[in-house]
Amino acid sequence: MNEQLKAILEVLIFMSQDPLTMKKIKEVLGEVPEEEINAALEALRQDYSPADRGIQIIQSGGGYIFTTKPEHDQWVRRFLQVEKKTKLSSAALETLSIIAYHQPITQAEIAAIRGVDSTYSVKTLLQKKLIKIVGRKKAPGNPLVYRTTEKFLQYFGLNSLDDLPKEEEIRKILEEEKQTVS
Amino acid sequence: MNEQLKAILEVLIFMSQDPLTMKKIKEVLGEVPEEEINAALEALRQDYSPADRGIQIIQSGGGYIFTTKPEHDQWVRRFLQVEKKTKLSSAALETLSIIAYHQPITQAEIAAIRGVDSTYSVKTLLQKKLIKIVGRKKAPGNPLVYRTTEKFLQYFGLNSLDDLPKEEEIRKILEEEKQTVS
Amino acid sequence: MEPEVPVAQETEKVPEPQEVQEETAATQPASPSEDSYQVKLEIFEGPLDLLLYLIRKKKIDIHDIPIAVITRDYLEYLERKDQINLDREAEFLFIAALLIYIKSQMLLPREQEVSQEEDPRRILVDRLLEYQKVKIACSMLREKEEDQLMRWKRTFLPPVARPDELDLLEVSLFDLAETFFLIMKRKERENFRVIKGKDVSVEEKIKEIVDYLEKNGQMDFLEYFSSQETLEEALVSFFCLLELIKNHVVIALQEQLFQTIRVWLRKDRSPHLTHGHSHE
Repeated sequence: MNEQLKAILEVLIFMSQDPLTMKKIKEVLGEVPEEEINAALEALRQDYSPADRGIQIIQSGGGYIFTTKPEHDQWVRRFLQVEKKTKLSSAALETLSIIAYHQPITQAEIAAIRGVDSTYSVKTLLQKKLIKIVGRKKAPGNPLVYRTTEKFLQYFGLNSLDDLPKEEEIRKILEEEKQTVS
Repeated sequence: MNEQLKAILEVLIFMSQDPLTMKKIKEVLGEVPEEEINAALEALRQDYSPADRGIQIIQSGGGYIFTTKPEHDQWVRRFLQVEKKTKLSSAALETLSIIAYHQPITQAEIAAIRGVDSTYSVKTLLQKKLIKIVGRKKAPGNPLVYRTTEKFLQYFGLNSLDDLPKEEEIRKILEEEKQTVS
Repeated sequence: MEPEVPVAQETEKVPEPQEVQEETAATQPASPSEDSYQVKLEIFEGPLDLLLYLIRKKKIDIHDIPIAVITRDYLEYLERKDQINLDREAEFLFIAALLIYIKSQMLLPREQEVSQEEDPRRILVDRLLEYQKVKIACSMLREKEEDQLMRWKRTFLPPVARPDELDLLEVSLFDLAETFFLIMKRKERENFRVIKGKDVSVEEKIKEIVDYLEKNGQMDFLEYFSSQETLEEALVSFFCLLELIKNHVVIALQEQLFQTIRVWLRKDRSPHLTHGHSHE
């Protein structure tokens, strides 16, 4: 293990306000083989895994970032004197998950799946920067097209869109529910 | 050693923007003997002392704070440079949006809309190649005239400038609130 | 459907059902208490959500919806709603119409057994199945959200190296002035013609610098200085920096003479000083 590399990576993650991506690591470090970087990152993450540690390094939004652990939430809030962070409304969450799974998608397509007009939720999500407009669809009326953002991934602690719950997982839950019904 | 206490102290120092004082620690933790806190702090500092660690806890200004180590200073600088390059400030974004919707446009016209001098933002945008100089205006002083670039379109996923969201579309999204609130 | 039946102050809770369900679902026995819809319409995210709720309550397989029963429940629910806003809840009415249509289709005598494809419920079932997936994805995302909301990240730039070491490097006004005059000399040589720009006020410039620092955390002052359009503006920006340092709004550090001057906002700055400054 390259100890020096590990220390530098710790510094970079520590300094970074957004998840530190491999791209940025390479930009800063220059010529270091990716396997070496990955090995050092893994060793570093191990350092923070013991139960007596309060912070840890998570992979989120395509990069590495320090966060506190969920079980210490109340201490942080007591320290910062803030309320519990607010969750998304279920209308917004529904809209967001539809966009996540069907992107790129238009408002009309979202509304068709939800069965209700979703303009307000779209607005909320745009303002929270969880989704963005990425262009227009080549269709009558040229409607605007939406996608989820990098911040969306970070918000849910996903590393990439591939980390979204898979279709099979969802189907499995449906099956289970069906069994309890019958 | 109280492991839970050590983890919480790590969290508090991590979240603290200024050195974390004993007074503040006691405020948050309530009734915990000072010796116990000191023991936990000492153990925590030990965790960060090995040479393969990039960050450390130091005592400064009457409290505890995480800092990078002096020997990694050059990496920090390099990182900050990279960070600076990748982020578009909100001043730059403001300027870019004005250019996008009002092009071709001069610096004086941009400044008139924003209400502040925008030289610095224009410079940044030029460097990022999101805008370009396309000539001079036939007006007193022959000021330079700016337009957005191809790269601008690519960055925002637009086929052409006609695809920029129209005022009515944005207004529709923004106005939705009034209806649903009623 | 009676639109707009104003019931005084009763919008929050749906009143207890006045009439007893005369017939419980033929397929599944449901206890009467379960059949009282003590839910307000607002909690459903739309007609599909409501429909899914009704189907689950009856513990029916989505693929085999007893349309007559569900249609009745659905309409009953809408009727209990005190106020129907036609604009907003057109979707609820649309599904109601669809349910009635499907019901009528199913009542029509058929020459042959209805094949799967021709089942008039098909279109609704497909939508419900798709919607059900969304609901499950939502609940999974909700768990992730809850976990993440309890994790805290730092939103401020952490200190670099030892703060006390940095303090020693703090730039004196003399250092600043010296640097400045050297640059001015250089700039003078570059500027063959000095274009008279618009008048820049100190207040504006201070605001611009502070805004920049608030957004970007720190500033490379020499870079900023040389990006100024006119010499006059550059002068004003330098004067502003001096003012900000004097008033303890910012801190400026320079490692060596002629090297870049880095500027940060002071954490302990007094807020009123950041918005212009006042000459008595």
